[in-house]
Amino acid sequence: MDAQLGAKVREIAALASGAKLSRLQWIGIAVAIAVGLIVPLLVSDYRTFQFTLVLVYAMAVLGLNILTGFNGQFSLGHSAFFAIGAYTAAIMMDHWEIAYYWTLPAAGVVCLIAGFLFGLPALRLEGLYLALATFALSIATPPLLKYDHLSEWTGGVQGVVITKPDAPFGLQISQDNWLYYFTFVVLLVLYFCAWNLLRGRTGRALKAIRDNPIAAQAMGINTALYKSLTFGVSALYTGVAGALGAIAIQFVAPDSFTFFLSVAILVGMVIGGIGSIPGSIFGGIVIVFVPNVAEQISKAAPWAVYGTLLILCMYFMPLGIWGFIRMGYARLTRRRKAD
Amino acid sequence: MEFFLQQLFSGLAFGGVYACMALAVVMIYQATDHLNFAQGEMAMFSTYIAYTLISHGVPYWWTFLLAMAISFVGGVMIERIIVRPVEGTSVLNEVIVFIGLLTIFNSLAGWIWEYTIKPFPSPFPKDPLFGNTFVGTHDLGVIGVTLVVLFGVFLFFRYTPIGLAMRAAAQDPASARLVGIRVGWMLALGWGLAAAIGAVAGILVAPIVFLEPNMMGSILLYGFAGALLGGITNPAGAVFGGFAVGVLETLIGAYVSFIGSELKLTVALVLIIAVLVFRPSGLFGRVVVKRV
Amino acid sequence: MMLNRRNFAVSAAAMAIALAYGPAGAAGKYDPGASDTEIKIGNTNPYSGPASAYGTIGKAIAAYWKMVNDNGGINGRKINFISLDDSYSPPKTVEQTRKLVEQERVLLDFQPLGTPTNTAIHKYMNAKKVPQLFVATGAGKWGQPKKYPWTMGWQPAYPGEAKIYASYLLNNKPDAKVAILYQNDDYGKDYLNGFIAGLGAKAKTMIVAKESYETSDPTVDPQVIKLKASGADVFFNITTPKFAAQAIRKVYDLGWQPLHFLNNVSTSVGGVLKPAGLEKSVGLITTAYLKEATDPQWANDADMKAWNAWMDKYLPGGDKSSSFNVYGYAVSATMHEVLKRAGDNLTRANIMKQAASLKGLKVPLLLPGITVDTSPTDFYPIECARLAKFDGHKWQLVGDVLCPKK
Amino acid sequence: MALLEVSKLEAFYGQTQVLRGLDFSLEEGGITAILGANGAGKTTTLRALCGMVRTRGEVSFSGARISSGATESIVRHGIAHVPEGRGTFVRLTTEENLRLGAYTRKDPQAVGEDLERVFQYFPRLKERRHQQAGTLSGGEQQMLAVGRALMMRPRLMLLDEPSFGLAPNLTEELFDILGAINKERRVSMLVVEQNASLALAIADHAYLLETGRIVISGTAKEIEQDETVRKAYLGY
Repeated sequence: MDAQLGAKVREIAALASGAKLSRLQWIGIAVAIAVGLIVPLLVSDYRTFQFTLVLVYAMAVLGLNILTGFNGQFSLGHSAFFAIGAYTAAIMMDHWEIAYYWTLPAAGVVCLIAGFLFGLPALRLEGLYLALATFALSIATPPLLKYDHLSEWTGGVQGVVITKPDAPFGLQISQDNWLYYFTFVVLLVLYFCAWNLLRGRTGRALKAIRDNPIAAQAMGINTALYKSLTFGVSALYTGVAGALGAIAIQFVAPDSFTFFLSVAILVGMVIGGIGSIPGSIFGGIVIVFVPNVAEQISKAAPWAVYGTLLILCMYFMPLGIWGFIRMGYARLTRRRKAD
Repeated sequence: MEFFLQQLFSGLAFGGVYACMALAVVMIYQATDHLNFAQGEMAMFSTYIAYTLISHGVPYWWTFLLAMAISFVGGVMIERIIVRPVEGTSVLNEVIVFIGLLTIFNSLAGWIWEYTIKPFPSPFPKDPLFGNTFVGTHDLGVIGVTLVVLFGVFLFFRYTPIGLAMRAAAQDPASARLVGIRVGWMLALGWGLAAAIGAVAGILVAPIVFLEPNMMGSILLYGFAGALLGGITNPAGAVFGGFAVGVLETLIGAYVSFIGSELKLTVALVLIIAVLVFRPSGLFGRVVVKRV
Repeated sequence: MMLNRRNFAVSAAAMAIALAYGPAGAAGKYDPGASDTEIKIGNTNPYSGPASAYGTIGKAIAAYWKMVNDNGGINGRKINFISLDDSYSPPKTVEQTRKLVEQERVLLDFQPLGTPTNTAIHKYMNAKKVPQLFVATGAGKWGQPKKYPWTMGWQPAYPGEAKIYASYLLNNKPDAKVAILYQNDDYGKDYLNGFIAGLGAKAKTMIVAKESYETSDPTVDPQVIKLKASGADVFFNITTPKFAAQAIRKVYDLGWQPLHFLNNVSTSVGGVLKPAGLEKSVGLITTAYLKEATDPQWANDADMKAWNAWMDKYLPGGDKSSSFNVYGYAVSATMHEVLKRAGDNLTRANIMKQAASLKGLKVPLLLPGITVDTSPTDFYPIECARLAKFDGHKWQLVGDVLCPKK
Repeated sequence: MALLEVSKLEAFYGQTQVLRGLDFSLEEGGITAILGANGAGKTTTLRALCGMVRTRGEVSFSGARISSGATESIVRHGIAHVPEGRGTFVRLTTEENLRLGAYTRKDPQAVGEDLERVFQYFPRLKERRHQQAGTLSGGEQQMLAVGRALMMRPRLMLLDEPSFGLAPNLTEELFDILGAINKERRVSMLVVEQNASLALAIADHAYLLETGRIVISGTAKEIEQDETVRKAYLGY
């Protein structure tokens, strides 16, 4: 036991040193940003809109990833935080006519608090029980949104229709392009924050909690606080995604935030790559495009195709798309060295 | 009083359904140490197989047994062919495969049998027993069959070497191998048994909620809740949990007026979670003391 | 797919003639999605997910256009029907509809299904000025020509139907005590509010209990028990097929014998009443505007024969007892007529103009006396219905055509 | 002919090679000890024999080739492994744990007798027969592990650090029982121990392992006399 604990501590300490980016990674990031900036110029408004959704879901997946990948907790309730973010934005824009960009920090803060509060009791729950608790959260969300006494704000069963923002400063670009760039910048900021958070002290603490809670406690990490906070931060990311999603779709309604949204975010995370920040972009792509591919293959039974695709992904890419890419790269370089 | 009894029995009747599903959940948990999200859809598919057999003139109880047998074989095959490649990779990978199975079965059933609801026969008399208005005979039948299945499961796990081996294989595969247990086959067997029990649940549920591809969706969820409430390691606890969820949900809806039907599910779930916070292994789950 | 050679030859010949004589000369006016040879029609339907039961309608509509194409199309143009899956999820509907409008460039969006899903694209379709025609929902909000000139419903609106029941009660049973079961979404609320409005001042005293359910509930039994306990003698059942069947059965099993109104959404004999038990359904009252395929009284009806032949040929194995297949056929026939009347002027504006000037149109499979009527200020194509009572075998039509008071 | 014959046994964890070609054999009815420092590969040797790690080389047991078989097939030849960490099924009762040991046997009556015999060896287990095994103390779990192995009626027992975590008097008692079992039932044993003097006291043969290789082998007496062993492992 002592030996194991020692190894763990050493491993945690080693994490601190490996936090610098290699040149290759810098190039990768630069290319990714460049591609992200150019894409809307090359494709139609409709495609741009789809890519905006990809970014939105990538953000939500990142949120879940912070929780699952770095803290070992998993949640079936992220549709609830997505919904809270979306409704925060919709109510602010519709009732108080507040500009859309102010709704993001508001949605973030509301979700941070909601997530933190939910995280407190969830602390005592592990594994399956946490799954049940979060699952209950996502099941309870649509009826709560419809609840009569809240309907003055939520629009009840009808939902809230909102208006898409125009590009500011008289920029001559379409609403879709503007929203894409706006989302893109928000995503970059959030990615940067996540990366900073996870590679620093906090990240080490989170990983320590995930890998060995007892050792982490012995090292003086306040496990309870960190776990609840992680829940909050995770909810924050998902909530901001929800707000952006609402603005892009221009409509929020209880039917948009069912349990299936939670499942989609979970699927996106696992197939994108658990615990990987770049993987969440692939998660967003999976969420938006895989159902469309399934539908194109068979209109008679699209879900059958969808399910088959999921299972095949797990067979051939057990570490997710990002893990697959990394493994492929590692194999390539090893071969080159051997030559 | 009449109102209360009607609500209570209605809750118990559905509780019986949840209990049966909870039992299948516990079964597969005992055998594989996992929750299978596709369990409900598998049960639904089994019920469609039973439906097809009945419409081809196979007598009811033969259908019942045949559907169980077919489901057993199907469950074993699914584990051996589809689930096996991801076993031991990570829990979440398996969850994704389960979700995949869920969507496949749901979609295939809709494709083969269409989505319109279909009546499914009950083996029990149509008229309520003794002309009472509290509880239908089928509902009583459900409760009865659930208890019989529970008893069977109990005997199987407690008194047969293979039942013991299945529990061992689920808990600690490495040690199980060391005493000569073929762990892979135990998992497959667990899937087969769970599929067969699921078939029973589906066949019992279908006359109440009607047969359609989505019929097991919410029932499985209540089944999970019941199983966790009662203790996922304890079949009898799970059955109790299933009944408790049914009654709790019904009575909350009936008596707490500001909650009403709108939020009864929410409140029931919150209560369950509250219980779990204070009793993390469920009401009747065994607390495992781990010595380090 | 078996291809009947003779039919193929006939339709090929028809196509050749159409190509030779059809649109030539009158060089058509076209918006995106229309051309000399083709009309592109878009649609969204839930083919996956928990609402996939409704996908039957989309499949029926596709089968209808296939028949139209086999018979030479409309004014010599083939219909290219593009139906996409939205899983009944509003965000997906927005995405798919934008694909239809911006990428596929359809002329119009026909019969997109669902209230929340249509609400999500309502504003968009009107901003883009693309017809959102004959939407597959009975919500009351689709007939606002001033605010939303590009959107139109088709079936009788839910509030209107509820008003018919309300006025029936006021006339025949003014001292009724009413219990209501409704689905907790905008479909259920539309019925509920229409009913309350129809009762007017008496609503407060007449409605003694109301209960809602969520579509995720496995059963509505507890709600029915509660409603019975209220002592009501009238039961207004606002539920979708599965829950309707449960409620009908539970009402009977409880020994409750109210005057039972069943909303039109769930009147399918094969899809609701048979599962619930025909003997338990005796005495149900509903409104009807479509013929019921399993009803023997239409056995020799020409439209019904045509429908049966169409089912056999284009939806082999399809469920003839499902009212969705009747519905899909009838609504497509309405669209068919509009496109026919639009002639070679296939602009979006002209389509809306044609759709808004249907007078006394007799669409196949509508009940005798029910017609489609629209005008530039009236975007509710079908408003009237007939009361029908279930006699244990079929819906017996009762009385005349009823229209809700405006 | 020896009961267990091992030649050129190599074992790997992932890419890392842990055993680098072991050759040894074990006589029927004998007790052989494997000594060595932490990380020398002692536990891995036992695991390799049972097919629990990736291996290369030949292992034959009573004339049959058992290398490359699956764990559950290997143990069915009559090899009982008492693993490191004891391998208790914590959610099962003591008795259920013991009965699992006899899982592969087809003679229910004899199993019942053997159960009683194990209870004779370890009366503490009888007191706790219906208790959840996870609630037993470390020493009791160690007894349970040995008892479970006995239930198989093995011809060979592989014991991984049986003294781990036990109080000295308990350890002595356990080793007395092991010795008795060896004499009474002619069960061969392969014992891995940190506590070399203890192991050498009951063993008749011993091997010293260093970084995956056998560096010294011989009878227990010879090994006990060996200079290096004495300095490094016996501490005098």
